[in-house]
Amino acid sequence: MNHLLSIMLFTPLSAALITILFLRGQDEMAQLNVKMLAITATVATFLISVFVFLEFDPSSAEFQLVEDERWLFGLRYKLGIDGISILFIMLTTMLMPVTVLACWNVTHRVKEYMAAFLVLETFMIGVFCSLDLVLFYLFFEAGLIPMFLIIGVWGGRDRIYATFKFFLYTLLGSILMLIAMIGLWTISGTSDVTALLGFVVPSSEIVIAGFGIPGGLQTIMWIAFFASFAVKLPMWPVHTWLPDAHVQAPTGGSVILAAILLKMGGYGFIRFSLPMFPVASEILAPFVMWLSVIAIIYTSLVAMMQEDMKKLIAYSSVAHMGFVTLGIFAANRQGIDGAIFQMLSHGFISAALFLCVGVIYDRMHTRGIDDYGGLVVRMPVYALIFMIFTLANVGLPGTSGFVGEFLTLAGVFQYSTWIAAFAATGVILSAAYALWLFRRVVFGDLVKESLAGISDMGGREKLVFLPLVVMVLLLGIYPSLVTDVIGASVQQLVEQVAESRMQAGAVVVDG
Amino acid sequence: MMPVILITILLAPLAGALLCGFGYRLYGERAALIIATGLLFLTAILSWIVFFAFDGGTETVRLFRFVESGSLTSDWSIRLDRLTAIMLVVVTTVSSLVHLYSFGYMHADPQWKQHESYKPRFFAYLSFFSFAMLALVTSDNLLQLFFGWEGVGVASYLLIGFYYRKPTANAAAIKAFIVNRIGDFGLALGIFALFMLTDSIHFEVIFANAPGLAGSKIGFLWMQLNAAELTALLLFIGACGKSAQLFLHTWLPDAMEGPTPVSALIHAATMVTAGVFLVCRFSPLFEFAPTALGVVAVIGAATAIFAASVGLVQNDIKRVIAYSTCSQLGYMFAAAGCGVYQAAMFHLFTHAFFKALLFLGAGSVIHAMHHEQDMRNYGGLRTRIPWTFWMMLIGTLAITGVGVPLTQFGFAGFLSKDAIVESSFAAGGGAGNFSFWMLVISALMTSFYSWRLMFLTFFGSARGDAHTHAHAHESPWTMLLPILLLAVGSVAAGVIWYPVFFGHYVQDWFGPSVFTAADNHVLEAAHYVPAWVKASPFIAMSLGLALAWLFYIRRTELPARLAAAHRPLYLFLLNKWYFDEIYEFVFVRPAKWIGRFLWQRGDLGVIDGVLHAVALGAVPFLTRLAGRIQSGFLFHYAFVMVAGAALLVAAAAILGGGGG
Amino acid sequence: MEVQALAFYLFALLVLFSGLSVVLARNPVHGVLWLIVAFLSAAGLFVLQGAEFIAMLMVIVYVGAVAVLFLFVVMMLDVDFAAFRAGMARYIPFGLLIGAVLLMVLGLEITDWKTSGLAADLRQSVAPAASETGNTTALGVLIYTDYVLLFQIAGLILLVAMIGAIVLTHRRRERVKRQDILSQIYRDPAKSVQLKDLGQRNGIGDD
Amino acid sequence: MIELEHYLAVATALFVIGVFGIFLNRKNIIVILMSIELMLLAVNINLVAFSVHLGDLTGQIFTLFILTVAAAEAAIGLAILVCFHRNRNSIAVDDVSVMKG
Amino acid sequence: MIARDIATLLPELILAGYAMAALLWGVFAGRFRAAPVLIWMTALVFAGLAAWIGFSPEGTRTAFGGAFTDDAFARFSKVVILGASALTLLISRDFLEREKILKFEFPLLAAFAVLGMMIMVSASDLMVLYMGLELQSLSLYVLAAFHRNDLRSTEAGIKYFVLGALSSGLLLFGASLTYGYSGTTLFSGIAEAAGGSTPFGLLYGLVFILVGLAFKISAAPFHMWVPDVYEGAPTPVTAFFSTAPKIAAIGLFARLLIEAFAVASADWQLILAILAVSSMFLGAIAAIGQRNIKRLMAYSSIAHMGFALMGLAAGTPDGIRAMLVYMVIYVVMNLGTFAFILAMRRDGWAVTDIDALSMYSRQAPARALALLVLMFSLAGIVPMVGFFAKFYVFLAAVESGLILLAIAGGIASVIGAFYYLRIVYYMYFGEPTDPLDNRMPATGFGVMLASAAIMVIGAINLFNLVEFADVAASALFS
Repeated sequence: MNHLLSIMLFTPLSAALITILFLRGQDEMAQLNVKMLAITATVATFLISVFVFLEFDPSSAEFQLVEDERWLFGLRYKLGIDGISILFIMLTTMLMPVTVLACWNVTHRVKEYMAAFLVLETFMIGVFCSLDLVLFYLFFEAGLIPMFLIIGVWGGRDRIYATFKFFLYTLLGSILMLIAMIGLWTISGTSDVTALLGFVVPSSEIVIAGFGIPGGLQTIMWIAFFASFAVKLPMWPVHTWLPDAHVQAPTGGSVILAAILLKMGGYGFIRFSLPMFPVASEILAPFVMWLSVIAIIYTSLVAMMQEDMKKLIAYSSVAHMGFVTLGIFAANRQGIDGAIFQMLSHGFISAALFLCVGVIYDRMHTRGIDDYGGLVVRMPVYALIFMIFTLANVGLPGTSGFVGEFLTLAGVFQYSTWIAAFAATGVILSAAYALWLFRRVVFGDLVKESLAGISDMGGREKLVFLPLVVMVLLLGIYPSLVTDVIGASVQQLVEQVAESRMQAGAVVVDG
Repeated sequence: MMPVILITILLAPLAGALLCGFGYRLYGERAALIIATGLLFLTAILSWIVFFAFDGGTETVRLFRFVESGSLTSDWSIRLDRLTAIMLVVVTTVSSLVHLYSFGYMHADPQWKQHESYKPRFFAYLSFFSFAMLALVTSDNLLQLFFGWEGVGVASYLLIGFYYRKPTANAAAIKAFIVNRIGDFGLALGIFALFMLTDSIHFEVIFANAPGLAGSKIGFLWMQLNAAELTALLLFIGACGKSAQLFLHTWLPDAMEGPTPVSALIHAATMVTAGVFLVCRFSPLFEFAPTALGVVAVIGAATAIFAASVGLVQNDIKRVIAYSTCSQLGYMFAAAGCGVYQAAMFHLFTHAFFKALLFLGAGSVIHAMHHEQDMRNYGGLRTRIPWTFWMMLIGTLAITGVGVPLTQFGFAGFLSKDAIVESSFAAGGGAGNFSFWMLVISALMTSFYSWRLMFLTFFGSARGDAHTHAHAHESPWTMLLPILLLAVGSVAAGVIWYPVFFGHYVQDWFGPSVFTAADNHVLEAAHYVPAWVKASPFIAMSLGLALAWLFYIRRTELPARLAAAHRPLYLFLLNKWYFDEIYEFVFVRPAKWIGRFLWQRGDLGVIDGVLHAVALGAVPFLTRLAGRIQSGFLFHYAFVMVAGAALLVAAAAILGGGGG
Repeated sequence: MEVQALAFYLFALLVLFSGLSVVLARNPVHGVLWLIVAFLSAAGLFVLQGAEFIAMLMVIVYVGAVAVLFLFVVMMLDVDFAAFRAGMARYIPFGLLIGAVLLMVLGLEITDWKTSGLAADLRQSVAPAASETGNTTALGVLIYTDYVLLFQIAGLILLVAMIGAIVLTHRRRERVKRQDILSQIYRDPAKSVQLKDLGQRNGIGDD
Repeated sequence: MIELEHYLAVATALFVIGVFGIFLNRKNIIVILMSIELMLLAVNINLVAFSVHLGDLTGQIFTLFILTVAAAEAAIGLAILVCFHRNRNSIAVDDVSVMKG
Repeated sequence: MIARDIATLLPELILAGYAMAALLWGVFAGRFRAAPVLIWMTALVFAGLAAWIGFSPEGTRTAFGGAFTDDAFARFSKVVILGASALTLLISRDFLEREKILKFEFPLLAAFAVLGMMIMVSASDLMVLYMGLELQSLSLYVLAAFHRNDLRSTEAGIKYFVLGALSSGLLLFGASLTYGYSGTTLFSGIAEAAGGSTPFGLLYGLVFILVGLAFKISAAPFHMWVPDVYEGAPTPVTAFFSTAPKIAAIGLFARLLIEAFAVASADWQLILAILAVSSMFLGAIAAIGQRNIKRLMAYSSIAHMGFALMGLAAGTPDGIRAMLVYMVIYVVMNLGTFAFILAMRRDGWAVTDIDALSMYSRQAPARALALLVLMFSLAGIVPMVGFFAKFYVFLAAVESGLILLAIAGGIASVIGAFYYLRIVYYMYFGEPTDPLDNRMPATGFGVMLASAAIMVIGAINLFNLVEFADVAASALFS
């Protein structure tokens, strides 16, 4: 048994501890030390994850590199990866150095800042590789603490409101999940995710206070899990924390929030809701679907009216996440492939968009769309990069944004044409708000006095965007990079779900 | 050999785009432009080679895997058949000529400041567009087609908005993209439907399944529809968007905000014809969807007449040509809708030449007039820019369809347009007859506005700024040469290729690339329509010419009088049937209003309102309540305790075990 | 029997009435006096039941010590009775409601009182027949044997009460002379008196 | 012999009076302390009654200790009260309300 | 016979003997001189006893005819009580000294209170229960009013005393009914007498006893004294209140319910559930408005007791185990937090305003971080140990079918998270104000850091606490 995953998991945490315990001072040298340590640690983590990736055998749907130790209360410290989780881990480890690099010019309490990010990285990786219910919950929820601090300490003007909203909102959602997890553990006798994937939660109808609940226990637990993941994702109508959090968070915080934290919700749906409660997922799929459709259209329309760049992108994130839930609950190969792809792609794109905002925010200290205009005149490189990601956000073929949406919708169409038709309108609306944003910020003539001296991106900034550009285009042109890795696992998932639904159906017929 | 050539054709423009767009800092602007143009000429030459060497079969070159998700698989690949070959020629020829033309046209553009280097960007966009267009036409599956489809859309977006300082250009670019997206929405749904029905997005598989689709139903939204009809219609929505057919046409005239070479390349010759190409490509499907075909024909014919009618009164030289494009595209769809895809392709082919010619000619005029585009400020330019005049004349002759009636001899437009008119008559039925009459009337209008353009521009006396007129000069050879070459095509293309597109070699020539159902005999029937039918376009053309001559040479005060007399009609036409206004009123403004409403009332009002009511209202209220109960007075405390005890005792007495 | 019943009702009514008076008395001194009455009547009830020792205790400890302590404190604190407000009207409805609920619920229990069938077997310290041993003796035996633990704890409780009372109320007053016996005993006469020679018209202070 | 229930009724009534005395009284704290004594008295009546009824001395022993504790309680209660009076110069119930919320 | 009884009671006897000896010494040595020594001595004695009890042989022994039990459960509780008390004394010294109330009676009263608690957790007889409770309570009444020249302190004393006496009265009333029904005061006897049913006598007895005990553990709606007393009492006393007595009371609670009233478990489950829910919500909601950190901790303790009651309500060995684990973790967290609160001073004056913490992270990053950890732990946020405490309780509740209770607990914990976060908010995001004094005594700092460290490191295996709690809990059910 090797401990590769643990090593990867705890590398950033160790770096954070070193930062907190041993690095002293506030002067420039000390700050540089902190930053160097942070970038070294994140890059090292990335390299380890590459190593993990190489060790990983994509042709098998099994969990690999499993580590299993006893833990508290009969819980287990169990780690492992399959085709679905490895890519999320890669996404995380890849974006962390980018984020750190993007935050190079932070000068306010650098030590704590970097430490918070490093701790956060450990938690994020943990979410994607833990194979124990409570261990998952631990990582899932623990990320709130560093994020709470990141928004609260380094955030914008209304950071307090935003960070409290973010924290409590998310916490409330997850508490219900926790109780459902406990219930799941109680009835199944195991908290091991691999074992639970084979466990059938009873789905016979139960009656509470005169109301029959189809899907019974599954439905109830599904709803509890849903509460958590939906808030995290976020789905309409529990999305309102996101715009606030994004707007107030510092650039790095927004990047991580959008790129990775949101993905935990989707990952949770794929890892827990769908396989463990297949019948409930089927029963409630229309509900999720309609919520997602509403999310797509609603938030796209709202995004169109935003005056704040980050808010606009935040709303667009909600809309894009709508596709993820659609794909997942379509529960067919294309849908889930598409959802995963969409999540990964959105990870890169939203990260890049927030970084784009960060670039000009650093210069002008405003996020108002109307405070800009005609940037292309003085910032051609920036304009190009922003353009690439805007188009990727729009879902232009050839960029990663397209593949996810396309596969998702292809999957959803098989589920319901109504949903697909409505969801597809989101593609039109996204073009509207994204291009509108781009036009107002970048195009036009540079007439504003304040912008006259604005300078184009420097070397560091270009370096930050480089991997993102590469990934967005690479995934757009050669998406098999992703689909090959997730293929086996998704296929197994789809088959499993279909089978359990069939069995449940058979039971109903028999009864 | 063929695969290498094909790959080169496909990738050379991309290489050109990248080398030009990113490399110009290394080796200078001029070198970059030459590289891009050179590569495009290379593809053009190779395309002609392919065009002539192609033997009619279907070849496919697979490059590498694109997407694989369960049964949804596709490759990056190049499919070569007759349709592709035709499109290759059209695209690369026009594109390479436009590249060349741009050397002159984009030189010292007044939109830009001295030090700004905009040309490499322009050329890169052009090359990128060519690449996307080629990817579209060479695709062997729907996904790659969609890639190209949207790729050309984005290239068009970039090029329309090329003058990024101009707010109108930006608005037009966004409009183009979004309207196209609406079309793409339909196309995408079509793709999904086809995938769901046939479990594949490969053309071959879909075509093989088409007869089956015709016999099956699919539940779509609230309807149970014939699968073939539905998918065909959805694809046609996509085609409408790209080809600016009625209801989705509004972007095309606005797209004239882009530099004129762009209009020539994208908004006349190539991209807008992608819709026609799509319908022809999917002829195996459309052939099993008679209703859909009818819709195609009706929409095509309606567009033809609508656009022509608007074109009658426009004053911007490019807009006139744009509406003309729109109208001509309507012809093509009408042809396809009548089941004569070959005629549609024919017109597509010839139209590419003469419409590009007209645009480039117009560009030359604009160039000469220092970017003045209003025809009311032209006049008498015949002598100042004679080359341009003559070339434009050829273009006008081609588009209006001048030729010898009842023979197969004439300018390119004559042959292809007549083919369409005849086909529509031959198709008969409601859609066919409607098309026929609409198209004939459109021919009249086409003639009128085309000649109006000629007369206003080149004849009469100089109007507008005298200074501009004084400095009007002939364009450089880089601009004239492409015009010249296109003029040759406009003159000869029809005559040369009539036999293969519409004549007796049709079946051999198109081979399997265009499918014609066993009961579809329109093409043969078209050859035997009555003579009056065959002559009708010519008559219409003559009438139009005469009217134009009357209005703009003979009695120049007539148009104004007429406009004053029928002011509502005039305004109706001038304002393009108020489509923009209606859309603004029906879609754009409500969308904005709803967006604001959802944001302010929905998100901030209701959702956050509820949250705040709980988090900032109910909880603090309870907190205050708890604080009030915690009054500090002992008797209250004791009271609460005793009350609690009493309640618990009561609860236990009522609910608890008791008894026993 | 008659007498017993009469005595019971007398004491019972008296205990309740005096209890009520304690609560309602406007003057706390009266309250304390009523409390004493209540204790005495309760003692009467105990005697009636044959619990003489408890009855005695009631009189000696409660009346003699506790009640007097109350009285003492009431007097000591010199409370201004006139200032007290009797504003209980607002809460009386609630209070009565709660009281009614309590009484009703408890009434259930009283009217339906049951003692466990096993209670007789479970008794820890069966009362000896009155003829055998007196109530006081029996209790005394039990306290020092079976319940010595409680007895000791009771001692500790009283100790704590003592410590508490002292730590809270004992004050070392300033400017008050306190007798220090040790220093009185160990007083050295030699150091107590100092003889000084005084010149004429000289004060002591010059020295 | 008087029935057990009679004693219980007296005790219960006295107990309720005591309880009322605590929360209906808005006069002074000493009355509250006395109410507490009443409650304990009620408990004692209960216990003695049970003790006699069962023929078991435990109840009386319990009473004994309750009496002891009550005395100690009274001492401490009064001591605290005296302290409070020194600080506040009042023993009105209304005045024991510096802390609230 | 008596020798064995004494042997069983030896720790208690030693503590009593020590207390009385110390009293004598203190009186002679002088009030203020003896105090510092006695604080250390008492803490040492506590620690020594804790170690002794902790390592004493396993098994169950009873004394005095079954009225006093020494089993694993009692030993577990005693160790925690003694340990917590010892630490409380240690962190209190500095505060008492600065407030000039460092009298030798303080450790003595604490010792008597602890003695009472030890008797409580061992009591298996209603009378012993009552006497132990009163020994503890009387000591605590005095401690609450210990700062006798302070109006708030004496007011706290009065409130605590009056309401405490009321609750004792209710408890005694219940005890009398129980005795009347079963003819005995021994827990085992009560259980036997009940014999499968709960007639009104026993039921009311149970309810009134529950009410009395609920007061001691400050469960709503019998919590009314808590905020005022916590605020008014000298801070060391508050720290003491919030730790050891709670364990004693809830230990007593558990033993009583399991050993005496197991038959009526359906009834008390209901009541405990009501108490738990109301405590959790009241604690969470009322704390939000607080600006005084001591009041805040008061409401926090109310909420925490709600969670502990949830474990108790489960009524299973798992539930008791969860409750014990919860209590221990709660005590450790509270000790750390109070170690900090005790050191909160500005210009030498003790302050309890939360605002005073504004931007504290700037001034003392290490302490701020430790407090942050403690706050998140108190809020029950992963990965702090506080979460596992809640988790375990939820687990027990769900296992015994109290799912709605668990859900209510979850929601309450989210509401509650808000006010803990608010402290973090002041420390990390607030506007700078007058800074607090930087001084913090070494013992306090040590306790705080250790507590915070335990909150983080404990996530690994909780220091095998669960196994100990398991032994303790199963002792109750044997």
